[in-house]
Amino acid sequence: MFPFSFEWVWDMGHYVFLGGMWYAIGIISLGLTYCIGKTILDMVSGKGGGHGDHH
Amino acid sequence: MKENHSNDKANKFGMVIDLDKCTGCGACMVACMSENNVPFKKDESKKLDSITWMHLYRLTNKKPFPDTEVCYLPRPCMHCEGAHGHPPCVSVCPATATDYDKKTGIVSQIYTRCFGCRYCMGACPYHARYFNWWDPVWPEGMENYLSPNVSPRMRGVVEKCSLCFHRYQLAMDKAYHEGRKELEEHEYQSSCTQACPAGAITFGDLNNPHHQVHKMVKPSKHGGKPTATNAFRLLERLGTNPKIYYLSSKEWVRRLGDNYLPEEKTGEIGNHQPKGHH
Amino acid sequence: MKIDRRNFLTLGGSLVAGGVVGTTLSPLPWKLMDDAAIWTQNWSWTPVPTDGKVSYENTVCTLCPGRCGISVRKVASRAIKIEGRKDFPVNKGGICILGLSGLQLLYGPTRVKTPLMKTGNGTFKTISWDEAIESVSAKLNELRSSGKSDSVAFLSDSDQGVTAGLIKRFLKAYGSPNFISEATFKDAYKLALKKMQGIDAEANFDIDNADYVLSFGSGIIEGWESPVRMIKANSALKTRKAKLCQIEPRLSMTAAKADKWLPVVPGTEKELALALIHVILKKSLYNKDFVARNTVGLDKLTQLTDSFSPEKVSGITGIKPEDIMALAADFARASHPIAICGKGQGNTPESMTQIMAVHTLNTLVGNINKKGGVFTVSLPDYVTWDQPEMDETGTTGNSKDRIDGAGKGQYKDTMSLAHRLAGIVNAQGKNPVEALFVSGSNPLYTFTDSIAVKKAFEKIPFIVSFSSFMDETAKMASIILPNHTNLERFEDVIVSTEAGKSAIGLAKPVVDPRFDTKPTGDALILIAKALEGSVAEAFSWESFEACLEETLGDKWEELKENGFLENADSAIASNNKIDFSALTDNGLAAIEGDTANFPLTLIPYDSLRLAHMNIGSPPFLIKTVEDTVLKGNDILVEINPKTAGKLNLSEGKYAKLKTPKGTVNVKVHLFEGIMPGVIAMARGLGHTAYDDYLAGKGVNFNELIGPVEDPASGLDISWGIRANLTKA
Amino acid sequence: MSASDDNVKDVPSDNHEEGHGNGSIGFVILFFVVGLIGSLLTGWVLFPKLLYSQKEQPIDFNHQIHMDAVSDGCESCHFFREDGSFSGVPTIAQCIECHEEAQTEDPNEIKLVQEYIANGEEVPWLVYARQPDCVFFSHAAHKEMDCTTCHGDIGHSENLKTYEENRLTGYSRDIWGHNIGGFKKNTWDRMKMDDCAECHERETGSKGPCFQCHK
Amino acid sequence: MDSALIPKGVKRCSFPQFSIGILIVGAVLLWGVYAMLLCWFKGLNQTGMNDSYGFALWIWADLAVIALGGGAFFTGLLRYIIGKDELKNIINFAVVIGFICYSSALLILGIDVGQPIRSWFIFWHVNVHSMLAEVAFCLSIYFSVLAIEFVPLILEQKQIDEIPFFHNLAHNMHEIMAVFAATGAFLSCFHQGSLGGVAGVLFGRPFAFREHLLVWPWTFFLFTWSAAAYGPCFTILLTKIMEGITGKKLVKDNVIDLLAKISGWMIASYMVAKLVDTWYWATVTAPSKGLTFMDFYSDGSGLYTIWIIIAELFIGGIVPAIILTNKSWRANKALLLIAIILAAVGVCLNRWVMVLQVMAHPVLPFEGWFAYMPSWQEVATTILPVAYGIILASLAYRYLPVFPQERELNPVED
Repeated sequence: MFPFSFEWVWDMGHYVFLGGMWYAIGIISLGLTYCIGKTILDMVSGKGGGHGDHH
Repeated sequence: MKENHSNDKANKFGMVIDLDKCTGCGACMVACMSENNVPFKKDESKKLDSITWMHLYRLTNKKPFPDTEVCYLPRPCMHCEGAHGHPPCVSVCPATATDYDKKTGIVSQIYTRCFGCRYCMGACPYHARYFNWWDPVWPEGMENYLSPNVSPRMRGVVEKCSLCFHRYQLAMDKAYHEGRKELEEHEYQSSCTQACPAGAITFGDLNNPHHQVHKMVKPSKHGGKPTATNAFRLLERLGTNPKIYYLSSKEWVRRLGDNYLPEEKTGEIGNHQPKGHH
Repeated sequence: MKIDRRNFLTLGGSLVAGGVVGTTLSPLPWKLMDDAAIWTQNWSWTPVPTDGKVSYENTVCTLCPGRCGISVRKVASRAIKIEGRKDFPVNKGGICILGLSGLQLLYGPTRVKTPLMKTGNGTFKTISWDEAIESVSAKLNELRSSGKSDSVAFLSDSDQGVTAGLIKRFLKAYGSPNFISEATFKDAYKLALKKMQGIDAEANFDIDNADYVLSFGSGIIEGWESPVRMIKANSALKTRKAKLCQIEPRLSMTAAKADKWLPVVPGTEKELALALIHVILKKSLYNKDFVARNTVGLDKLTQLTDSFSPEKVSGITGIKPEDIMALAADFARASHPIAICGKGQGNTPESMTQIMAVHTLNTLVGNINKKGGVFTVSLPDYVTWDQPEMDETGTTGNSKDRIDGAGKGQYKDTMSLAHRLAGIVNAQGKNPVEALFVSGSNPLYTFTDSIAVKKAFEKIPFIVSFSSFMDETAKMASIILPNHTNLERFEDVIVSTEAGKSAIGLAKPVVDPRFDTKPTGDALILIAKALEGSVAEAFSWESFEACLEETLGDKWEELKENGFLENADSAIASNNKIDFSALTDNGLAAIEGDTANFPLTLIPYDSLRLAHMNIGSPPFLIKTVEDTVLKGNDILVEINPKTAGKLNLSEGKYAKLKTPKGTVNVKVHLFEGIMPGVIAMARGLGHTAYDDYLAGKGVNFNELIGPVEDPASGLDISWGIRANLTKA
Repeated sequence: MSASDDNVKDVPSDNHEEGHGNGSIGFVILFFVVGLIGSLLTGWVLFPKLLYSQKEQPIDFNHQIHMDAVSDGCESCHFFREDGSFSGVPTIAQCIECHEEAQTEDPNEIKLVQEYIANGEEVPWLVYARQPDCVFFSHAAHKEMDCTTCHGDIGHSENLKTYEENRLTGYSRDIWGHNIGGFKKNTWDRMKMDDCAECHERETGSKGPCFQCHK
Repeated sequence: MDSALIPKGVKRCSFPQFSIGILIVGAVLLWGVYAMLLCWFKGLNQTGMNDSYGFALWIWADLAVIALGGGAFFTGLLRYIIGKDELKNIINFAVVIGFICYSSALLILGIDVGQPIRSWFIFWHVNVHSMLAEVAFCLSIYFSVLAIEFVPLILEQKQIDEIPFFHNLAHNMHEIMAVFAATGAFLSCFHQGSLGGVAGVLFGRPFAFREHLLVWPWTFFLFTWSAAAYGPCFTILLTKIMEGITGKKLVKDNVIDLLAKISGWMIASYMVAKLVDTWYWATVTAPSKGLTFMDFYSDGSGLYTIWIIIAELFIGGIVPAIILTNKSWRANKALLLIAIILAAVGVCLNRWVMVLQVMAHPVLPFEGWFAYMPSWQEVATTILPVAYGIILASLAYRYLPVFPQERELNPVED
């Protein structure tokens, strides 16, 4: 799973498979961080609070 | 994986089992159980949850009396090589609890790594893999005979024949101690081979032309298909490329070694390239 | 800042958040996750075998009469594996399934750990060896002083070796003629040699070098004679492309591996043998030179077999006349043909007619005391003690008749008739057995009509068992004086090997005794010493080991060192001629039951995967038993699909099996390899004693049959019984 | 986390500079830091103390004295058997060779002689380097190596350290290493599979097949 | 009693009525939990599995719920990536179903393995060549995507929505939902496929084995395609069931029709591929292993005979495909219902044969067909997710604005 775990080998299988995995995890974490971060910023800057429509 | 074990020569340990000699006496099964700390339960008559690394199949020609014939077939783990070292079970294991050792040709099973998903059992067409449905329990006192060379398994993991790999480890220990790096043919023999009263099992390095096993079946360079008459392997057509060879003088026995379409002749099929992927 | 609910939540939340972040950054969760996994890898209830120095100790396996050399692998003081000994002349490295399982017997839960005495309520209590010896000797003294020394009987599995010698000597000095040993087909063959040639010799079959083996139901690869040696011999046959013809009603493994299987109506093997003789004589296929020089009574033989034409015998045996003729020709024309008998593992005697016919076949082809033939051998006899001094009681006691009627009249050459024990005790009138000693034998399980045997044992007031295990007989004993197991004791054995050779082997302790047990020899010496008069004097040895050492003399050191001592060719080159006229036809040795009520014939079959003699199968053996033999606790009975069809029975279904001796519930297994009209059942199941891995599984075949005496020898030659199988 | 977010909702109404005042942000940070430090301390300091039980060796063995007395170094007592297996911790039979009778007044030696040698009992040594049952380690295959590479310089120690046993796994602490984070400075600081692999990969070009070290 | 929690403008049954329903299902849930604990503490000997049936009922249930839960990713894909805007009216429910299905799948896997405490080895010590590893990785990551998709719906709960932070968070999450949906679709394609790959790579099992394209056997693509095709049918089916239970119309017909149409064409195209695959397997792959097509359908017990492939391909495949692709037929309520039920059964049957028939078929010529009968513990633990799903779906429906069109379709008169 990690380059420092026992089974890790620097080969194509690992690049592709685990690359895909880390890519997905990365997108999801970035997305979540963005949402939470933006919400906090919105709150701090007082933009939030309204019951705006979000659909 | 880097496979260059410096200047080590690759062995390919395997067996040749002469079905004409095998008497079905069961000694190989028990030799294996007692060598490898295989547990037992009060009821072992449900054969599908009974752990027997070495299993004896009873084959019949299905002809009515008095033309009936019966033949026993001992079945250890086939230690398939597949194509380029990819046996059916190894590549499916998600947690790398089993691997194919290119130095010895042995398919391992690491009980402490296995977490019991049983995918390998589904992958093995020989039913050579067994699951520990129960905690192993020895009646009081009997744990005294357990061998320290093979660790007893816990409930919830898969186990199978290791070709008595610990015997290789111990033999290598001795060799190292004596400053050698190679083993003599007799130094590493599996427990079943050693016990078989009929001498039906021969064990050795299929890569070594001086070893009995090689002389008996003359494995081809490509895929290891036996070139000796009467020799066959189980389910060769699947491309599992097993290292257990069988000898039988009986056509019906040899034909039961693989699946054949009605019009196909025994032994003529099977030059397919071993299957396998990744 | 006020602590209101919202603040509390806010600050508490911050604290928790900090805690979560900190915990994630600490080793705690990760190490615990790892350790939890490691915990599952080292569950405390999964044993961890201790390591240590590895050593190998050689001994001889005495679990069956096969007597293989074994090498016990030890780690420190624990025995962890039994392997075959490569340089032992019997097995040459191979080992059988029972021998391999020996450690389960040694370390198993069925061991008798100390001397035990039966209490009033039928349970056992632990007693010391002193108390045990005291009780036994008190009883023996009492019987002896009241002039009933001959009411003591001793049942032993064997009459060879030092322990058997001590038993015989003990009875002699004590004053009882009743040394009873169990007979096998080899004892019957011995008797046949006595009758035909007037020699005291054992037969040794050199299958190893034969090129044509004609087997009348002998399970060559199923435990006949010495199992490993025979399996090796069978492999040698295959390598040499020698032929094996198997004659029996069921496709046994031997039949399956044979070059030819001739299914024969069970019980008609001797007619077939006589027909073969008929053909050989008629077609002059016999070895004229050998017959002229070594035999007498050829004319009588011709006369006897005259009526056994292939056509006639074909009707009895179910084998085609042309097959009989071809068989006779194949047999006679082979260069090293050998005919053998003794069904299955050969643990049951055969009729004199059958054995003599087989020996006649061997004689006609001139293959006596020749490579690949039958050797008549004298086994080494080193038990050459001086006769014990006898007091009056001893002399009187020995002059009495044996309770089993052996050794006199028509059975003067027969050593013992163990199967009669139950009948004698159960007969009306006074029970002649006041005390019974049982060593190496489990009659409650192994004797035919085991229900009657149990009834008889209940009537015997004093039973002493020397069993290492709590077997059926030990459970019935008044006192148990547990023997060491085979891996804890010395035991001398005599083994025959190929080409008529024999050897003495010595089993020796490879582990320290686990429990407070003693070798039977030691127990006997102690009992003798506690008895009055001449009995004690006859046992001057300090211990069994000392006795062995003295008896084996100059062989002792080498035996102890090497484990065996090979004799030279010990075949008897007797000048006595083989008298064919000894061979008579006693007619059909009938089996019990009428055909109207019992339309089927039930026969047993033997397998190496089930021990059926004095040792119960250890768990490893039971594990290898196929589910077509035992399923759960149910035994399966083999039946031909055709017969099953007529009886409306189907695979795996329950059925009721009835014989004149008893009725049991079984399951049905359809098997094409069994003759229609015949059904077969595995021997070795149906134990009521031993551990949960064996007790209560299946049915004991011996419960379903009774003894059938051979008129010529008196021995129990029962090989089956008539039976009925109905849908349950 | 949701609770701390709750706080954010107050911001628009309070709208103060970060810090004191009614000080909620400051308090939030303070509590967060307290939680953080508390859990860090728990994880790094308290946890290892709870995880391991402390056991004293039956006899405080002095390797240094023995090393001085023997001629063959470690192998004088920790030797290879003829079959190539490694004897490991000496048995009482080996001790008897020199200590049939006490040679000194040392209480440890007296204990050895009186409690163990006299009764023929093995000393229940606690083995720091004991690997779990699933591991096969061939000393013979590694005999070119220096003992200290894996075992450290125990050969010159004068006392036996306290044996620490992982309460959950039963392993000796030396397998995971003294550092709870698993960090190591020396080759002998840890004996986990990764440490074997590190050296194997360097020396043989491969971590090796599973069966090389497992049984 | 719980009116403060119920979304505005909709009517819900009384709290006691709701509680009784939940309690009844809860009892079933507890039964399942009990069986689950038995499996964990006593081990897998509690099951009817054996060494020939290493995969059994659970793994089928696992594959089946994942296939049925495929509606979530595919509807998400259609809604957020392809831009089928109407589907916003059913996407919430699709996400709830997906969440239930995937959490159930993970729970089942947690019970199914012999050493659950070590199951993290699948990640840490991963063998990247194993299809099961691919399944585990994508499954668990996709599950987190589903959770993320579920969160905004929860945040829109009346009381939670009051809190500005959550209101904003939900808003922000909606903003970038397309990113999550795309990631989810990517992950789903792989793990649905890998589940097919699990069977397809078994070259020792001629019944399961399929020829490969690069590293993927054909079953890889077939599984992904079939999950996308059949998953929406299950979403529709559950919507219909929900409508039946509540006695309300919850989603407008045009939405259902659109989803049904897409599903129909997907099934149709899948059937073409599946039939080609079956044909190739039966005439090329199997004979090369010495086996005829009928060898795979000759189970003496009658379970695995030719009917099963007819049921799977024709009754569960072609029939729904025909109905759903035909505008007037799918407009017929009864026919639509039949089609979606047959489709759900069809995909479950496909997963069944790809797990259980694989195990049942003897590969060694001297072995017979293997039989297996699940124990009650297996049945209970398989029903457990159903009970859990009913409870979660009920709670979601009661307290969350799952169906945006509900207010419009069922105006509440105050």
